[in-house]
Amino acid sequence: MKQQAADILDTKTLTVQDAIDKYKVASTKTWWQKTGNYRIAFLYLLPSLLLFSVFMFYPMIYSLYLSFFFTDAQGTASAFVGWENYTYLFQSAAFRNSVGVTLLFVLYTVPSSVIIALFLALLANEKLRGIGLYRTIFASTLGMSVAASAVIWLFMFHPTAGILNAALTSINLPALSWLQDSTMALVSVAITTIWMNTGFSFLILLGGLQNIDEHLYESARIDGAGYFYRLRRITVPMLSPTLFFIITITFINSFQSFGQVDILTGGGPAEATNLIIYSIYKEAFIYYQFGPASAQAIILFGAVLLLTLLQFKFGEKKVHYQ
Amino acid sequence: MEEGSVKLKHISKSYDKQTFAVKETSVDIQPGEFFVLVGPSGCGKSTMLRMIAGLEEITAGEIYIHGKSANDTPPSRRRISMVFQNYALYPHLTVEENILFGLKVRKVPKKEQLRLCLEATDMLGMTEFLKRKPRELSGGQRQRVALARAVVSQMPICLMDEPLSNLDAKLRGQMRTEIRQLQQKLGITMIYVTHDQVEAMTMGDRMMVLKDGEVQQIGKPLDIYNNPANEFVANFIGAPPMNITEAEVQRDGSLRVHHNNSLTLLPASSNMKMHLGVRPEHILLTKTQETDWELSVKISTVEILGNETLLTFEVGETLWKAKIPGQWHYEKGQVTTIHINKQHIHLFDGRTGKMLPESVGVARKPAAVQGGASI
Amino acid sequence: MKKTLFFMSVSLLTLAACASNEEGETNEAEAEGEASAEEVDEETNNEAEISEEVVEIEFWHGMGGGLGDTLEALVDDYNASQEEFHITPEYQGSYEELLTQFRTVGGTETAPALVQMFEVGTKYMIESGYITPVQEWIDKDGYDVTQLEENILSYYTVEDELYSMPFNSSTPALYFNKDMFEEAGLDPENPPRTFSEIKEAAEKLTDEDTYGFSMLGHGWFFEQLIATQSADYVDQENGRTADATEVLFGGEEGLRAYEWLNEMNEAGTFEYYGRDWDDLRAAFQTENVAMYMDSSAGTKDAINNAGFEVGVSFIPHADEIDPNGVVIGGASVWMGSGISEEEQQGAWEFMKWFNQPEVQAEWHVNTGYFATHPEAYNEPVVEGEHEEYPQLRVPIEQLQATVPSSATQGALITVFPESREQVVTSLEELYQGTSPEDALQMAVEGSNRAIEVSERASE
Amino acid sequence: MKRKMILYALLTLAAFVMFFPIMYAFSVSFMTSEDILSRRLLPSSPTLDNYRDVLVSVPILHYLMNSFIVASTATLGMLIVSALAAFIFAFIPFKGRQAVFLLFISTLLIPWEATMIPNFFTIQSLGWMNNYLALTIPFFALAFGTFLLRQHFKTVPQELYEAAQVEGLSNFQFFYKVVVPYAKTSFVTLGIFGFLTTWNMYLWPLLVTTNDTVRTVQIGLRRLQADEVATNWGLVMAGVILVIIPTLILLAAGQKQLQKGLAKGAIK
Repeated sequence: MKQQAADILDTKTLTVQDAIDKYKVASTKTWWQKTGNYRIAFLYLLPSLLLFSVFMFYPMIYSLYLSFFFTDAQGTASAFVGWENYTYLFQSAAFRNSVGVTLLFVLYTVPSSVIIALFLALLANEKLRGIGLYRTIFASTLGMSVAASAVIWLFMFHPTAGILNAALTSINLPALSWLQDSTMALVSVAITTIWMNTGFSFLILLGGLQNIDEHLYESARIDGAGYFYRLRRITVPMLSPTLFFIITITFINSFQSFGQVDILTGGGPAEATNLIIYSIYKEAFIYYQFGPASAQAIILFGAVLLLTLLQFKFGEKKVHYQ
Repeated sequence: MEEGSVKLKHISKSYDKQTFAVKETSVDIQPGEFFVLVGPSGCGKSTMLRMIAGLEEITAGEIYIHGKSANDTPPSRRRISMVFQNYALYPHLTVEENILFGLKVRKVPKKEQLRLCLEATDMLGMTEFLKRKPRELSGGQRQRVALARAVVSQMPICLMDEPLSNLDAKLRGQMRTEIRQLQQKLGITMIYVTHDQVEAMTMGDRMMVLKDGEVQQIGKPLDIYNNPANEFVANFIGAPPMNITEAEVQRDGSLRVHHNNSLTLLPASSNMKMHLGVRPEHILLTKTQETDWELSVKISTVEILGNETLLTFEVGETLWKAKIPGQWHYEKGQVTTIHINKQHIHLFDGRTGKMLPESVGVARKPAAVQGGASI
Repeated sequence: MKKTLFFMSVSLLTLAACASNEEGETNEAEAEGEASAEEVDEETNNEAEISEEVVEIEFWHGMGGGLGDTLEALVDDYNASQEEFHITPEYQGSYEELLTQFRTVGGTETAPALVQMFEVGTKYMIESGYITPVQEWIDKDGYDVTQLEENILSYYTVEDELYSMPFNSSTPALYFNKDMFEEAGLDPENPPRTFSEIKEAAEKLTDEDTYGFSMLGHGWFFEQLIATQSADYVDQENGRTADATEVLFGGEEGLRAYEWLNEMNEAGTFEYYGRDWDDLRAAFQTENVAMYMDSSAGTKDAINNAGFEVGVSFIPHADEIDPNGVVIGGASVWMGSGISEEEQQGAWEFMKWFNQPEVQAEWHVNTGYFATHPEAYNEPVVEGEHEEYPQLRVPIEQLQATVPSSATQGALITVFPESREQVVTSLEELYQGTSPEDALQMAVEGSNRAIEVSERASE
Repeated sequence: MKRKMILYALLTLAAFVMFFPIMYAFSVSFMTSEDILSRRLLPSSPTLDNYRDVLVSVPILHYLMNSFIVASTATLGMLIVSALAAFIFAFIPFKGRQAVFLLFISTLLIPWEATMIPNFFTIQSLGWMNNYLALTIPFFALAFGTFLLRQHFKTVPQELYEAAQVEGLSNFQFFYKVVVPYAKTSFVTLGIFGFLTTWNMYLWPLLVTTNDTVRTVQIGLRRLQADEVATNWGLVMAGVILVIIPTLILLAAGQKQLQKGLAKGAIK
């Protein structure tokens, strides 16, 4: 017995490669058996892959292809123009405007959406009677379609019949051109978007808050930490994965806001709300210029991809996972 | 056929092709044997169990189950059952459904299923809980369900991965006995993973001590206890662990521990580095006929446990522990003399940690005490 | 919350059920009149069961709201009037979406036999190859097309061939608040006509909460301001002799319009209410705007909804040039190609039926669109209506006074939708402070680029 | 006590602001056009005319039915397809799995509008115009759903998977006998979410339908707005209320589930 132990200790210098060379047993599994996982993975992923290929990847590739062409009235690529669609875009003031507007829109909507939702979630996380009702109300916009929401706001923004201007004039403030003034229009669309986003963000943040261990607060309270100290030192760090998720999703959604722009402003006035996504839609479905539209779509995809990657690279570092 | 046997031949496992998770292990486990894999966490014992179960691929080497090569046999065809550390009960199924889950998959006839289920739950005293969901059970009850599931499967080999680690100490003691009895009653081969040396000592027919993926020693619990192959095993098996101190080798081959009396042991060459080990229960406070070596030490702590007293004292740089029957009152800092029988001294090679085979029993020269004095 | 919502929904659904029952009863009682689309479907099925010979004809349209209802009622009338054909109206969204829809299904099985198309889609439709010019059926059938309103026909006639059948035609007109005119000391019976007259009147009408004049953010109105100056929108005789190569609205005529709007905007007598028809109308109704330009189709609504006397007049024109009239707007109905002769026959029959004076009289009265058949105006129902709403006559007079020319015939360009967008955007820039020259130039460049791209794409 | 008062005040204020547009739309839907023009907050004499008119002018019940069919089918399909993919990402390791997963996630970044043109052609060439297929199939594969379910599946203890292997379950048996029941809540969550999203689709249904047979309720809403003649806001709001009520009820009923399930998916 002791002898055996000694033998084993003598093999101290054995490397993995040595062990494999010396004792590796040729597998009797057939190729078919070895690829079992691949096959099952392929089988299970097939529906998704197929659908993604047909409805996501193929269109993107097709868009890429179209972006080097002009298209005729039937929408088929008819004249190869090389990089012209791209160079034209970069020279075009309208496109630069769209980019600027989009960035501004993201800036308007993302932080405020998240902050408002966080505020509501903090409020609704208190243990009070009837809190369920408040939660349902705060979450309600998740159940609102873009079409319905935008139509309601469209009417509220109505220059003369709208309730917002009625409220303003009733307290002797001048009526606003919510959707007709260049600077105001983007703000108005942003308000609508924030309102629409709130329900979803609120629900997720509330869920995140409820997952935070109650003991953390108890021990902080014993230490005498005040509400805002706890908020800063416990809630926000513990909520950071949820916040990160919400920021990413809101960010992507913000880039893709379409319905509310279509219904509220149609990209106007003076292209002040012509977000890239809307500009793509107009170029493609109103002007029927699929080439330039596709070029914009490709640029948008690239930009969102880049920004999201950057966000993951820099944002995720600050995230505190449990 | 060797139904119920497991044979490992030069088994190695590496996840990254650089380091071993399990290194070159060979062992024969006999049918009906209770075999324990023991070692500290990360030593590769679970990996080995999972290789036996077929849940991990084997990097090199061969495995034979029931006498047949099983390297490529999927878990379900190895005719084994397995009990997991967290019991792996399906939370959405009742106790009964959990127990019968495997049988249903194997399309065992309904009547047979019920019979086996009742038999198993009867054996484990779980019959009244059949309709409950796992979350309505206590830890011990869940453990029993997991056992029952293994029992009904009627597999000749049962693998257990730290099944008792989530239970409290008292329950653990009870379950140890039950599992052991169950295994003997069913006559199945049991391969049992634990980090708890007490379980290993009390339950196993044989055990394998592992460290860093390498086998340290294989053998019957008492053999290993009495003849640990190296310092690690000596230290790991037994509680409190064996006291080990560096010993100075004098020119004449005798040993000295921290300016204390030297001890003549032969043969030992003067250029050798040596470690000396003695189990706590082999330290006596009074000189007897048996004892033939004494050391003067300073008490640092006294723990009176009722039926025995744990003394800690400084021996050179290291702290030794002694387990003395009865209740003893000492002051901290008090100097006293301890007595040891040389037969109980283990010597280890200071470089490799290997036990020096001749250390015990060979150099048993009577009362080879030189110089020094008692208190 | 749940309870409230539940209650709300239950009450609404019950209500819904009641409402449709009620409707069902009235329908049975009256045997005709407005039927809900569901009932149309039922009818379709029933008829299909009764006789296999009924030819099913799809009719795509872009009329939402009340107009859609009127249109469907009209189609029901036709279906009830004969047994050979059955027209199914299908709403396809706005005109733009309708065009998109048709573009993509054109030439396929899903394509409809009849499709309504707004005037700026005309050029596209002609070139698409997915339509049969109605001229073919006019010739085949010996239909006397000259009986229809000439000024409407002219828009849809290219190289002496009529491509589509006039359907809902309108022109813009000037609408003004007579009460405010009186308060401001203006003569409501003698409204301003020229740019400068409007400007002066607007000044007088403007006060704290009222602006003198406004114009919708829609290219159509600008086009009228050009046309009435007898200027073409694009070259090649407004694109009617050959494919247009560049726009011409950037000349002095266009600049006059831009400057005129700019002056009023700077003087604070003009307010922009955006691109939504409804916003501007509401501003007029609530007396925030005293004068504005609107489609003749909205005349009756404007009068009915106003709490004051509404005056209607000809559109403004530049002082330097006598007015040449207006370009027709709205939409026409096209016949799809690649469908069976039988279906085309049915489509053609419907077109003929639709242009009968009696039908047109109903249509005109119910919608405010022009009657395509002048005799319709002599129908008693119309005369009664005109008696009640004398303002309805003004757009008709304006149309009939239009001087025929390439300018008032209207432009034909494929990229019209894009050009319109360019014009509206540049007008919005103008209202935000860009100089008229620069703003106009933007629209010209944008439109020319669009024409160039489309030209190169079709080479 | 004081703290409670402040909290209730804040909650009520926030609830008022959040819910105002919906309540206002509700109020307007009972107004006559005079009320609307005079910018009243509440109807002076509540009328049901608007609702009656909506039901008469647009086959809204038929649309509601279609929406229901479309949303349920799309949700069910999405659950199945996403669950299959999520199962692989959570349990079946293979070389390149991470890359495939990233590929899935990257589809989140593709703006739907940007792919609409080719998709439209695809639908057409498949002959799916005016067919429920066009309204449901493209939404079966959903990166968000896959991601959410994967996160949930990952909470299934690895030991259950191993126990199942030992007991001889095939992967598919493990999937439907263990994983699906285990992650039941996440299915409910995703189900509600999917239902809401597909119910609310707006532009796509308009593009792929040319008649009323399969059209959904959002188009009905669109149809209530007119261009060249005045919009009847009371009518439009009545339509809005009819359209949002089913989703609001669903949301109110499933809010708790949704909140728990979504939050779990948001955290790694």
